[in-house]
Amino acid sequence: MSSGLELRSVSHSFGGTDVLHDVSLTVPPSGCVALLGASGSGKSTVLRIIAGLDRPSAGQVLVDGDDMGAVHVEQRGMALVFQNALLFPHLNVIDNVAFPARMAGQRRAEARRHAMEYLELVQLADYAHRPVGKLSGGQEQRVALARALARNPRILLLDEPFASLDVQLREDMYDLIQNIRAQLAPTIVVVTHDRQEASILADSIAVLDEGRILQHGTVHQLHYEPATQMVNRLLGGLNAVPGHVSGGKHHSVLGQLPVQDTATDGPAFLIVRQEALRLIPPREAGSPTLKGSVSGITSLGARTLVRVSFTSGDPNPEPNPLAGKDPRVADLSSPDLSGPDGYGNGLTATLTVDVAGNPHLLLGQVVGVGLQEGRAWAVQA
Amino acid sequence: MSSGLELRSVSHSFGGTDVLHDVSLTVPPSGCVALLGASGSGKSTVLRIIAGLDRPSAGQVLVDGDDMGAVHVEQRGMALVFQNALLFPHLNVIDNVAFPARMAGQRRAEARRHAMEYLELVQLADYAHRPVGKLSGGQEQRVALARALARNPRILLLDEPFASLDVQLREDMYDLIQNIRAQLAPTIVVVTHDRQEASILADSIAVLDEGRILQHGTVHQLHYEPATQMVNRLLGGLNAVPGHVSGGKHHSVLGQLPVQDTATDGPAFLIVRQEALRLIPPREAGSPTLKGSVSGITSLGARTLVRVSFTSGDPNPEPNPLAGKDPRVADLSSPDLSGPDGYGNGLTATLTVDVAGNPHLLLGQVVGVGLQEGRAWAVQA
Amino acid sequence: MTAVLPAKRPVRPGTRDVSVQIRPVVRAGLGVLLVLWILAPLLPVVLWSVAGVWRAPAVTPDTYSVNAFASLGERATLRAGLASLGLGVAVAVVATPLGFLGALAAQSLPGRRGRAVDLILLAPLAIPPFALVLGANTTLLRLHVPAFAGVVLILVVTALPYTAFMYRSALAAYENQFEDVARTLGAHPRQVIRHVRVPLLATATARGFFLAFLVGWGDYVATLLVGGGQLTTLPMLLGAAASSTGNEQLTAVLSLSVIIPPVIILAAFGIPALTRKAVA
Amino acid sequence: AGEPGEPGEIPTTYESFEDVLADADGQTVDLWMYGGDEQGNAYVDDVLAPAAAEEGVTLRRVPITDTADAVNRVLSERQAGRTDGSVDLVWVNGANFSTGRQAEAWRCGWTDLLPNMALTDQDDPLLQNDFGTPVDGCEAPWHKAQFTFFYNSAAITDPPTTLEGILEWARDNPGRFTYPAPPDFTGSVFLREVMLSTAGGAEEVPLDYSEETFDEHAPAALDALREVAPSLWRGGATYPRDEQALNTLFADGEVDIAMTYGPATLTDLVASEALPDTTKVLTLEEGTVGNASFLAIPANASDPAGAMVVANLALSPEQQAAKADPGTWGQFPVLDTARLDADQQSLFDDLPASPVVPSYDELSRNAHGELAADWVPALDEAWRQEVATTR
Amino acid sequence: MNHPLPGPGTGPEDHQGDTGESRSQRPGVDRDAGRERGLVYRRSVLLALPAVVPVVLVLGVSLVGASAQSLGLMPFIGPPVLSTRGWAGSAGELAKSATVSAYIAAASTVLSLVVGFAVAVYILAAPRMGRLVAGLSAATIPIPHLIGAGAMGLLLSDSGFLHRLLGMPAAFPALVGGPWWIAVISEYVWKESAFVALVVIGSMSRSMTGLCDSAATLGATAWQRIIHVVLPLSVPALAVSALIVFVYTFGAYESPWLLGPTSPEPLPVRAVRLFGSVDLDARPEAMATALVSVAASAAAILAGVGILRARRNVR
Ligand SMILES: Nc1ncnc2c1ncn2[C@@H]1O[C@H](COP(=O)(O)OP(=O)(O)OP(=O)(O)O)[C@@H](O)[C@H]1O
Ligand SMILES: Nc1ncnc2c1ncn2[C@@H]1O[C@H](COP(=O)(O)OP(=O)(O)OP(=O)(O)O)[C@@H](O)[C@H]1O
Ligand SMILES: [Mg+2]
Ligand SMILES: [Mg+2]
Repeated sequence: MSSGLELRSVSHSFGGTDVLHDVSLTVPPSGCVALLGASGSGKSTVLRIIAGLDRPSAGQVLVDGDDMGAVHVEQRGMALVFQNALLFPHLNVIDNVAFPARMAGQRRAEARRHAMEYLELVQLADYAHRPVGKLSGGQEQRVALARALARNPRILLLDEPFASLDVQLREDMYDLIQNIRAQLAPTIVVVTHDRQEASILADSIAVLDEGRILQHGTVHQLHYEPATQMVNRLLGGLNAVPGHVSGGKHHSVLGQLPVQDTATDGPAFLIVRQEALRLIPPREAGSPTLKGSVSGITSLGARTLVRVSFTSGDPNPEPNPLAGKDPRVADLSSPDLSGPDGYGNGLTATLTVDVAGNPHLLLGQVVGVGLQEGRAWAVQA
Repeated sequence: MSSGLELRSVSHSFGGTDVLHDVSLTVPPSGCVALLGASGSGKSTVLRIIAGLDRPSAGQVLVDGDDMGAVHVEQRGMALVFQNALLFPHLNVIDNVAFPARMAGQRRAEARRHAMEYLELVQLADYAHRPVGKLSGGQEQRVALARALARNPRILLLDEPFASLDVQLREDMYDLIQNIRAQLAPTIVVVTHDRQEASILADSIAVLDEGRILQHGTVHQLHYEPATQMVNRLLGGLNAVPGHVSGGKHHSVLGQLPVQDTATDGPAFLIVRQEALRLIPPREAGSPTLKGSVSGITSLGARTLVRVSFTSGDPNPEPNPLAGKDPRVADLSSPDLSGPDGYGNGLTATLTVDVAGNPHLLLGQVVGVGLQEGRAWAVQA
Repeated sequence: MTAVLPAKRPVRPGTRDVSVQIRPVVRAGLGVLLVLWILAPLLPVVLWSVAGVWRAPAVTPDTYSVNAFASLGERATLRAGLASLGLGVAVAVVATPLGFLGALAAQSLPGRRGRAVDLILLAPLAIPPFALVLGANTTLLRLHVPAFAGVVLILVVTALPYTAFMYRSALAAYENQFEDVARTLGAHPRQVIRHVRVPLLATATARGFFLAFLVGWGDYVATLLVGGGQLTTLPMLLGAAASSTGNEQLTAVLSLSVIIPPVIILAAFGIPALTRKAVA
Repeated sequence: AGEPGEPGEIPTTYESFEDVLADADGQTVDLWMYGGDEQGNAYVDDVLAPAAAEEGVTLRRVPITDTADAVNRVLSERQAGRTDGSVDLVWVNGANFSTGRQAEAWRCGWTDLLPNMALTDQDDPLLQNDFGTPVDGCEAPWHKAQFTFFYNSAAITDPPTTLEGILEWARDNPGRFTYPAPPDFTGSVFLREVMLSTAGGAEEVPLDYSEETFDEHAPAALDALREVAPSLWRGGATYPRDEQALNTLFADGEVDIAMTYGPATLTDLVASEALPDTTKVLTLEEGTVGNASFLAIPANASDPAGAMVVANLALSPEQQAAKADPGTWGQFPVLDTARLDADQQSLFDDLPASPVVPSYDELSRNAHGELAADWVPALDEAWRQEVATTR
Repeated sequence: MNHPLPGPGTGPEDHQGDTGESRSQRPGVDRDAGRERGLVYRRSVLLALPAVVPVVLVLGVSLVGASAQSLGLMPFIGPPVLSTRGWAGSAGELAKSATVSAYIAAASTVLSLVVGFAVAVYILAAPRMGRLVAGLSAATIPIPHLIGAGAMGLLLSDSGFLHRLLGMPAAFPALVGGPWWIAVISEYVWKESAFVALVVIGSMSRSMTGLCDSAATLGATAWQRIIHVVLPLSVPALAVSALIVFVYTFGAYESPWLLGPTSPEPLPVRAVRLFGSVDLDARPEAMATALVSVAASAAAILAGVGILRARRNVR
């Protein structure tokens, strides 16, 4: 039922403008990869190429090791949910969903019965006989999803399929996809801008930027061990402290922090996720903190982002302020800001901390910041 | 420049099907209201009615107190960014953005100069001379936004304008909107499914469900004091513990919890936001916890949702397990599950806790759950 | 277009935008003008069909009579009607698919070749019908092409520009993306045509077919000169009647008999299809 | 017409009418004729065709708006080498006949076979020459016609009696007279009548065309027409397209004098009120031109025998008499009364008189024959150059 | 490396239309693309054949026949003699006729476009009355021009219906047969504007309503929406119908013959008159006249198609 999918050095250009450069990507059978990337980075193009709608200017698409070059779109056994639903305007909702079955030669009544099941899955059974012009945006997207699922594809390609759904429905759809995965185990590539969605749906995430794959790894890797600052940003990481790495440590306004072994010496950003930091009342003893002053508060509703600014001249009474349980956390008391290239000699740095609820802080208030699970990661600047 | 906007008992039906029921909504001058609601709940319809594209079957739209009934769309001084961008296919990117200025009588060169500024705002200056057919989904949306802004509207209506943008760009767009608000102060109504977006952009949030306004209040109110369980769900609240209210307290598997004074007696859900809960190592002394066992773990990437199940028979050694700093938290040791209607006599309840990073828990493991900022809220079941 | 709907609610006294209130009036006026413009030339024809005597300066007929309608029931007239119908259907059945293929080819061929196909498809318009017929007639006769086939051939060529360009303009508004969708849903090319392209182009097909039908239904010159008297159609009767004095009534009735059947077809299934916006 | 024959087949010739009759049995004859004349159509369909059917010939009428279409068809078929022509019989005369003769498109020498030809006067100039073209047995006479003016007696109490008088009347009554634009058949005749009138009488102009005689006589006529033009309907800026358009003007009271080469139709037009009942025929002192019209068989007709049978039938006293009845068609017969027996004569004597149209004898008093066909295009073209375009 | 070969029956638009040009990274790619382009191309040519062959044959035969006749090579009588008399003999008249034809065609085309577009917009804009207008307008399409011309004659001629309605004023202008061809042009505009409206409405995509809404919220008045959205989106349809209307009215015979003045003569009237002339020698001249009409129309089509395709590439 499911098949391994591989892109081998796929490049593509639209009339002179290169849109994809040498994209390679492997999705194991029954695996699910999320494609994340900036607007215009080529995500939709990748899906179109996999589906066979565009031919790459170079490179190959392989399914189970077979080159798809000569295989027609309709014979690839894939289904693609387009970014804009593209429902057939001459068919009503149910006939849109029945379309794949009809194409496979089923009779109308049979195909409709079949389609109805899928409509129920996307909670639109009541809308079966609507003309598609009379649906809301989210309803259109769901019909498109049902239609693709009805094809029962080996490989399912989803282009921002849940962008216009509300939270609740989106969760239902996640469940739906999980069910589909459990039962039919198609191989899935899903384009999304929502890293939470990516985390929930996918086994791994591939980040695309300007037509290049920047990183492909597990959800955890991408969040906590991003390959570049761009990956960090695309995954919503807000903290990148400039500085430089030497001798396995990152030097910055924040002091010296041991980072991963693989970090090469030179200018580097220290990446700390806002979720991995916590605010600590300065007075609270026994907890190593780095003191800074609140420079900004953004309410996200149930959560709040607190920006805390640090200056290199700040008194840092406690040693190892960021040292949580992580043994890698080192002494920050005497930050070495004189990197060989002078990079990272900014005298202030800002960390954003994601806290639950409303922390009742004032701008300028001095707070301590602690690393919840002690993670530090450096990426080349 | 900006104007107050009011909907007075607006109803609408499409050929017999009622889509909006008696919707009333007030947006103060320069205010920004976010419309949240399930797919198909009528959000887009509300915007179309405000813009004058659809006439309501009953009710009025007032701007600064004046009935807009007889005012043509183009004279309302509003701009609407549609859910699907609706760019003019016969114009290239810059001429699309220059369109409003051209309509206002400006000459082409002038209008284009003007348009270029807006294109820069949405970071698409390089695409000025592209035909609109050659844009990616997110690029289209930004052009549509630039075009609407170029109209310099008194009232700006946005229908999921950032749905297909990546995180980073989305933040840039939030900044853009904030700037626009600071400088031109238009009155804004924005439809979104992203409550974080709603929180960042809007002063208040209105929740629409099946064509009815369920609640309109501040970001905080909607998160922590939702009017109904539906509102809670639409705002991403995952915890609604069935039980009943009597004597100012909510009784459930979790025990008795004092709730807001306004709660009426009867079957009710106890609403606790997952962000307001935290996991506490059971051994950690001095911290009041409710013990339960881990029944599910969902990684959201940087955060993780941990589902913890409680059974009424569970030993609860510590008193006031949910009592944080909140004095309202009461004794949960002897839950009264015998509500008059028998509601809430489920013997288990599940709470979802949102924790940062990966908590390294095992299913079945016993954990303590504490209310971070002690909030409890009951809504009628 | 909801945007230009009239404002339903009355404006409160003293409020702005009185001009807005005028627009529906202007629009109604414009509508009446258009209806008049379309009907005006038909009015005298209709009156003549029931007029006995009608001489200037009488605005309405001096006497009325429906005698001429009796001629419609005559066998010869009915046979002519059938012949017209057959010719129209034959021309449409051939010219519509050919026009479709031609339009497709013109669209998909690049540059000069596409232009050449466009030109060839439009070329029959450039040749006045009589010249087309007279030029081709000798050859048709020499090749012993049967009269009916010859007429159909000539008329198909005459009708091709219409069918081809109905499809050309529909294809221009056509979203190829729908075909992409269909293929990802497992439709092979022939199914794409059958289930996506054909229904999406149904309106254009209806229009093209109708126009081609009209070319055959209303033709005079080719029927006469190529048909060589084997084929007596309604327009032939009409032409003969129109060329003499005192036949105004019969001419008017025959005119109506040429006009009305297609209008009925149009009313029965055509009007929505013909006046609807393109589907894609 | 019938089954297509092999190209290049020699047309059958017949030695006797019996052979013709034998061959004709079961044939279908396509008679191509001007179809705008309801009475004519009715006569052919209801009188002639049943009679033909009795002789085993199916007669099918092909209505056309212009006889030239039939000639063109025959010419095209001949050009294509087709011997199985679709035209079997044509109602023709004048220029169209002459054109066909030039092209050798007619079957000739067959009229002598027709028994009923004996009832015609072989010396009658109208039957000898058709617009100056010798008939030579290439067409069988069908009926006679006389160019005739008519006027509205309600508007004109004292009508002119000569052609010159008509032109003078036109000058005195601006806008009340016009004539169809040549090459319309009627317009052409009017042109020739004016030329004969300006030349001082029909006898002054030789029938045969030559450039010298044209240069001698045409200019005066054209001058006269140019001179009268400003006084015509619409100031002579335009002319009615054809006789029918002129009749409409007449019926609507736009003009008071009109003309026709087919006076037979006037009876019915007045009876049906298409023309006002005050319409009266205007006979000219100097007489007008008369002609005969014929039935011709194309050389490549596929059913010539049947066509001959029909032509013979059309010449029978019964058919000629029936056709001469103003209630049927009112066409003047071509038979010579002297050659008819009493019964046959009585058929004609019993015909009712027309209330509008005088008898043929009266109409054709002082009548003259048609000029040679070559005159027609020459005059028409000269008129177009010098009269039509000057205003 | 193999590229998917397009299956039979679909257009190459499946592949974004820009096959080839942009793919030049690898030598193999280019070769494949080239081969495939060849296939697409060949298939398109095959598609074109059923339509193109009959047109080319019939037109070819007609034009060759007409040319031969115009040069005296295909006489009805006598031996063929090459002669340019049909052309040279009446060059001045031909020019005059061509001018008249061009005037009629140009005026009819412009007015048909204006009226046709107005009808289309009205149909779009007025929900109820629009349907009536749409129905009536579509109903005029089946009317043959001959009947249309006859009807227009009954309406506009001296003592026609209009003249009578107005009470037979003496100052009634010469609409039929007058110097400005008013009745002729009216008939063309009457018939062809319905055709234009049909084509324009047919070309409008479903998104037109959405785009008009969008324009309205951007401050475009109803009029501006028509001019800046509906009109530009209708330009291709208008251009094609303009071409068809121009060429048709340039070559059509019935209306100017029935409703025009005796002189000057448009090309088709002149050609038909000469062709029907009893003088067989007039045939070459008739054919020459027809060929002038053909040449002028062909030039118009050539120019029109060129402009249309150029525009489309720009878009
Ligand atoms: N033209 C129409 N005719 C009939 N029903 C319609 C029409 N347009 C929308 N609806 C229905 O009205 C309801 C509200 O539609 P609306 O587009 O306002 O929803 P929405 O809140 O914007 O949803 P979404 O988030 O999915 O875009 C939906 O149930 C939809 O099916
Ligand atoms: N038909 C086309 N012609 C030329 N350039 C195009 C075409 N389609 C897309 N592009 C360009 O290619 C790039 C990648 O487009 P693509 O649609 O794959 O982006 P995307 O990653 O899906 O973006 P989004 O998240 O905004 O949908 C964009 O910069 C876009 O402008
Ligand atoms: Mg995309
Ligand atoms: Mg919506």
